[in-house]
Amino acid sequence: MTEPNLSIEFAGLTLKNPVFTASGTCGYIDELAAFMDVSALGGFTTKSITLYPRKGNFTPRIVETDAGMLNAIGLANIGLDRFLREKVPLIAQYDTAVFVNVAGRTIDEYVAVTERLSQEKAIAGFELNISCPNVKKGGITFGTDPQQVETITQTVKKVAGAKPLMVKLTPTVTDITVTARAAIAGGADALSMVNTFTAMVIDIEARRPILANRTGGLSGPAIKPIAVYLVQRVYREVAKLAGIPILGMGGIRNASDAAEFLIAGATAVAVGTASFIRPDCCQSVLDGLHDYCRRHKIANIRDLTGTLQD
Amino acid sequence: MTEPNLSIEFAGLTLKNPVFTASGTCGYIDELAAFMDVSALGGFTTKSITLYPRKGNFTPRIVETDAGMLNAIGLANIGLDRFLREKVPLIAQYDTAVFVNVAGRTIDEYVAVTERLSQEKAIAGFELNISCPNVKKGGITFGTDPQQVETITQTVKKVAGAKPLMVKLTPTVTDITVTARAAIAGGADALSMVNTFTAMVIDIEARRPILANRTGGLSGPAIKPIAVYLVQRVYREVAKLAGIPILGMGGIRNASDAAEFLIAGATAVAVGTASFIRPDCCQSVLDGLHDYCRRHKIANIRDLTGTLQD
Amino acid sequence: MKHRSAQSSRIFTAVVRQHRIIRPRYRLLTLELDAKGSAAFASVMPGQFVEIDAGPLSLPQDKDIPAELLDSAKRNIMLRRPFSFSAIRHKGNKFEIDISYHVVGPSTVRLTTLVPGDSLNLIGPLGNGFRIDQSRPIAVLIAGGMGAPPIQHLAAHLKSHHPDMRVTAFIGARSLDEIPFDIGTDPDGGIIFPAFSSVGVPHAMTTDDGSFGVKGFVTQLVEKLLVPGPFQTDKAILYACGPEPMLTAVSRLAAKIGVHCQLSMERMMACGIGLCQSCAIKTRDPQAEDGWSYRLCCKDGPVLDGKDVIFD
Amino acid sequence: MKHRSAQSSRIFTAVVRQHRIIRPRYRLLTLELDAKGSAAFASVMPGQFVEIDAGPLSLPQDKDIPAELLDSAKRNIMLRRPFSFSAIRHKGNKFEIDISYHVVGPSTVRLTTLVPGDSLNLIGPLGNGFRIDQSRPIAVLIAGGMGAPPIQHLAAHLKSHHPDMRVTAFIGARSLDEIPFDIGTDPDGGIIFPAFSSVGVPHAMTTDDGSFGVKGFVTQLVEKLLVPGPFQTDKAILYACGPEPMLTAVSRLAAKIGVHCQLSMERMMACGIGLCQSCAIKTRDPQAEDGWSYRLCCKDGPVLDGKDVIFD
Ligand SMILES: Cc1cc2nc3c(=O)[nH]c(=O)nc-3n(C[C@H](O)[C@H](O)[C@H](O)COP(=O)(O)OP(=O)(O)OC[C@H]3O[C@@H](n4cnc5c(N)ncnc54)[C@H](O)[C@@H]3O)c2cc1C
Ligand SMILES: Cc1cc2nc3c(=O)[nH]c(=O)nc-3n(C[C@H](O)[C@H](O)[C@H](O)COP(=O)(O)OP(=O)(O)OC[C@H]3O[C@@H](n4cnc5c(N)ncnc54)[C@H](O)[C@@H]3O)c2cc1C
Ligand SMILES: Cc1cc2nc3c(=O)[nH]c(=O)nc-3n(C[C@H](O)[C@H](O)[C@H](O)COP(=O)(O)O)c2cc1C
Ligand SMILES: Cc1cc2nc3c(=O)[nH]c(=O)nc-3n(C[C@H](O)[C@H](O)[C@H](O)COP(=O)(O)O)c2cc1C
Ligand code: FES
Ligand code: FES
Repeated sequence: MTEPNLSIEFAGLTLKNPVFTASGTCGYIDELAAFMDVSALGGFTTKSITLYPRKGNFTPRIVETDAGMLNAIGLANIGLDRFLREKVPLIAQYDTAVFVNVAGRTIDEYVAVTERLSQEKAIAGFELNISCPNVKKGGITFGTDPQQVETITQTVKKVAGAKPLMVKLTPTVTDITVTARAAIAGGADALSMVNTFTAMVIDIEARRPILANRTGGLSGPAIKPIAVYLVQRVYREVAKLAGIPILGMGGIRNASDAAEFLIAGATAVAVGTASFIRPDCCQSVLDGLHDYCRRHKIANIRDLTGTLQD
Repeated sequence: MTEPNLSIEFAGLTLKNPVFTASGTCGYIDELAAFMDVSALGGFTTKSITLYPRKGNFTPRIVETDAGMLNAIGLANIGLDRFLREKVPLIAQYDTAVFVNVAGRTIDEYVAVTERLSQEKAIAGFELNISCPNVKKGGITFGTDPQQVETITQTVKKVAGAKPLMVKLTPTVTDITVTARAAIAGGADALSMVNTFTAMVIDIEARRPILANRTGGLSGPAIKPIAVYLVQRVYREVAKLAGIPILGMGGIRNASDAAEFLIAGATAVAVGTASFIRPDCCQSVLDGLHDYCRRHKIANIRDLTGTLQD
Repeated sequence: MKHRSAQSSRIFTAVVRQHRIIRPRYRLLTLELDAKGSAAFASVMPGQFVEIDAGPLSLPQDKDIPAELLDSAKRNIMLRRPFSFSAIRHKGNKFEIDISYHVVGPSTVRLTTLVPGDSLNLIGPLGNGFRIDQSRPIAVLIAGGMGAPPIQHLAAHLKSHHPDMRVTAFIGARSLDEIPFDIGTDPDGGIIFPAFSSVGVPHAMTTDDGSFGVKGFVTQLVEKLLVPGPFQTDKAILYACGPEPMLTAVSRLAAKIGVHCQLSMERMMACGIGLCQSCAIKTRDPQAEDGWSYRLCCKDGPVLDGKDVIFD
Repeated sequence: MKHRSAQSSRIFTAVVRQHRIIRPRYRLLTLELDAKGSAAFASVMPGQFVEIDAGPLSLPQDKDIPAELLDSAKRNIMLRRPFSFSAIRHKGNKFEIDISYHVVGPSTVRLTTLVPGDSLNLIGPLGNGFRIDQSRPIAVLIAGGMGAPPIQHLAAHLKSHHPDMRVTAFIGARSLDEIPFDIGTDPDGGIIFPAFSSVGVPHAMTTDDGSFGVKGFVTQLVEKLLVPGPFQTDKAILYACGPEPMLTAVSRLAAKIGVHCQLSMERMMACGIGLCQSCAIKTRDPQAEDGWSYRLCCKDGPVLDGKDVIFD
């Protein structure tokens, strides 16, 4: 058999393979580059960028749980200006599709960041973070109301220029197909799912939450079966018909996990928390997917998407 | 210090301690009795009882996940008549508050089961299962719509006689305080939370879901931090003011886990999945809570409820 | 006075005494039960099982994990796993049990790290084993793949408790690599399984690919040898354990030649003790409106009467 | 041509060479690094650290877990944990490192099961260690509790690389039970820590409860001995590692007596390599509008200049 072709079409882009980093878990790009060949990745999602720098929450910002962790980083980031000055030139050095994850308190902030970056050649596209559970304003409050999802997507899409706009969905809604439809109605070119689940760990000796922010977002293998279910549901009920690709994530740590998401309906997958334990995890996911395709005689990995049987 | 007092007031009942079994994880009562002294428990929740016997789903009905498992038992149970004939006499032999978990396809079925059992001296109260993700009709469809939650609670409450009615909430809603309020408006005497999260595991070799039912409910330590958060939220925003106790559950496997739920706002706690691994788990939770109270000089465990600091 | 149930004596600790590699993916673990466990095992029957908690065990290094299990086997373990015994022996006033296992996933990969002296937490013995039918002294034992351990145990049990019975064993495996026993030779150079020959049970072997023994499915061999023979069907019984397709074939064969059979079934089990209802097996039930109901593999089984099991 | 970054040489394997119990809850683990790790460690500095993956290790039996950790320590582990080194030695063309650790939770409880020959996966060396200030040859080393390992490493480093410096060490612990070193006696019967005396560093000890050494906090002793002495503040520097309250006190003391100090900080770390931003430390930043910004303990630290750290 000839070598499997791992390239995919994703929101109008041709990517060399379906493996991305998840926002907030691999820095701006150079942090990860010390540990793996970032240019081997199909895509890279940056830490959330906001219009102004954000210091983020007090510490502790993380706590480990069974097969997972909570984080309440609070969108700590260097802000648009420094990102443009310091990080965009670095990003330009890597041969991967870099999506900037955009966050804000108001729609205007999302618009300002996207508009400014829509001109940057080094940036492949955007991921709209309307699902971060760790900030007081913006974040998840936008993401749970279908009307707001549509409005913000539509407004930001107008200023994204030719670059694709991905909308990141929160899993903490009664019916995720409703918000998925709203994002697509607003003009989303792709859906990314899922973000973390709001959760809490209590220190029973001090009787206070461990996290300074009290609550944090649960990520890691613990949430994987829920994420797979949600991707599968959105694919079957919404995305497939709409022809909109899904970037699937939640607990992926090896190629088998990634394959589950692809079979469920994702066109690409992102590795988040697992990079903390194995900073070269994306590479091994990639290698493993290659092997999986060979073993199953899948000539084009894009043909794996949504092949879940009834 | 004198020995801590573990007894609690729960929905009008005085219970010897705050440790329950979770519905569906300890059979009708005799199954567990082979492994621990069931009369040591504060409460026991039966497997869901429906008006007519249910065979349940095809197998596989379970699959393990990281720090959790999915189940799609499908409310397999012997039905009201056989329950009355075979199980109620057994239940009468144990000295613990037995709550019958009631399920159905229609409100009439819930009413029929509750009405008939409201006469049984051996039964302490009811838990309304409006949150089971594993059946086509009833179950979770009732549980996500606040209006339906209120209606079903109200209707069933009318026939529950003097026995307390607990309503079991599903975690898969955008805002759980809304359904909690609806249950209380309908007359719930207690809230039990949380039920499982809908989830899926895919066999990547066969490219089908492992479970015959395709999806199942995720339980176990994986969901604990989400459950603690939800209990804490419902306690602060709804239950405390309403004076309605919460039976907290989701991944409890030891006394520290149980203490987290109590501190978060639960009045009692239920052990589910953990009994599969250690069938005497409830006993060790009980012993450990006793030690915790001694160590923290808590004279009455009921004073621990909701002591989470800001 | 309200009823107070006794604390269970069936949750106990066992210490690893021996651990042998039989084939790359097949191992033999010898466990010495503590006093509580030994008491619980006093009247154990072949076909019963234990639930092992492999959660606390370490994960081998990558190089010691079969390549195709690298992803799946690293998953955290929460639930216990059911295993039957291939042998049980008195050891002073304690019992020693042998567990033959196949390395297939997270728990069995972790079991490979056990060394003598290590401890394991067990629940058992659980379920109902084979019920020896005294009125049917022609016992035909059929094992497929990892169904072999309880069949080996049954062979030894029948020979020691029912010396007058005529016991024959048929063992099937996919290939030579998947034979879970030691292979030996008899004085004439013939190939034998000491597991059966040591207790005087004649035995035959099939492999699907013909790499060892007779080529074909074990049930085909059984059919060939039994059906035409001088064979009193009302004095015979088939005792079988193996994968579901094999048990289906055994059940069909038994019906066809008109003999009784007992089948040791498998299901994914969350608890092994009747709490969770995950291990349902479809069985004939004249009482039920539609003629069938589920029984629990862990409590009502794992050994069920062949005529009761419905194979779809 | 687009940039292709090199594969990392900092993810590697180490083999356990020795494992000693120093005190019931304190152990000393000696690891031999593989070739890749040894190369990465060629220019390691005291205060740097490794991230250890204890996830694959087994859980001890209940009786071998401190009672108060029974619940918390059984939790599954996902993340690595940071540990610094108390010593580093050449061993042929490889390096051997000593890790002194305190058993406090799921990872450190699992570490206790390691025996010589076992392997561990490590990432490191990570972060910035102590920067030896050559213009300040009076080096005062201060350790509190589990802050001791990098201070011990620093003592040895200073004596071998900067023999002209005047190095003194002050070590504080809560009580005798929590001294993470071996205790020895000098020829006169005086009590010493071989960890320091073997490299010729005079040292003094405090315990909060007076069960060993001078009663009180280590910073109190430092203040008493240093401040009144004939002591050239512009030639001196404090190097400290320990719990945050101790570091706060060191930073105050340094400011009060007008000497420089370097502090090795701790934060809960999810990654240890700058990916997650979990390990933020509040530091002075004249560039920032409000005069402060966060630095990352894992990348910018763990050792920071005392005057930069803001203790709230
Ligand atoms: C009564 C009884 C007695 C038994 N006796 C023995 C015995 O004596 N010796 C023995 O070796 N075994 C025995 N078994 C089988 C044994 O219990 C299983 O092999 C064991 O549970 C494997 O555990 P594991 O964690 O290694 O693998 P698991 O993860 O439990 O996987 C076991 C099998 O299930 C399938 N599976 C599970 N999850 C997935 C998934 N996500 N995707 C695809 N496939 C999946 C796989 O095909 C795999 O081979 C017995 C079973 C029963 C019910
Ligand atoms: C740069 C650096 C160097 C270090 N060097 C060393 C060293 O050389 N030796 C050494 O022993 N340690 C060292 N540490 C500390 C070490 O990393 C921790 O002790 C280790 O992470 C403990 O891991 P654990 O899994 O055993 O416990 P964890 O679960 O990680 O707990 C560690 C501590 O965190 C607190 N905690 C965590 N979760 C909870 C919870 N749910 N409720 C209440 N409290 C909680 C507890 O108080 C506990 O003592 C260093 C740390 C850093 C940052
Ligand atoms: C430490 C941490 C920081 C994160 N920061 C962001 C962020 O800035 N923006 C965002 O959209 N998602 C963020 N996420 C969510 C991840 O991108 C991802 O959706 C989630 O963690 C699930 O994937 P995982 O289980 O593979 O980590 C963060 C997750 C973690 C663990
Ligand atoms: C095998 C299994 C069967 C269950 N059956 C029921 C049921 O019949 N009715 C119900 O209300 N909840 C049922 N549940 C949900 C549990 O009562 C509990 O809400 C959930 O498992 C979370 O708790 P845990 O993590 O401790 O298991 C079941 C859970 C499991 C694992
Ligand atoms: S495995 Fe739980 S009932 Fe059989
Ligand atoms: S621990 Fe992740 S950035 Fe420091």
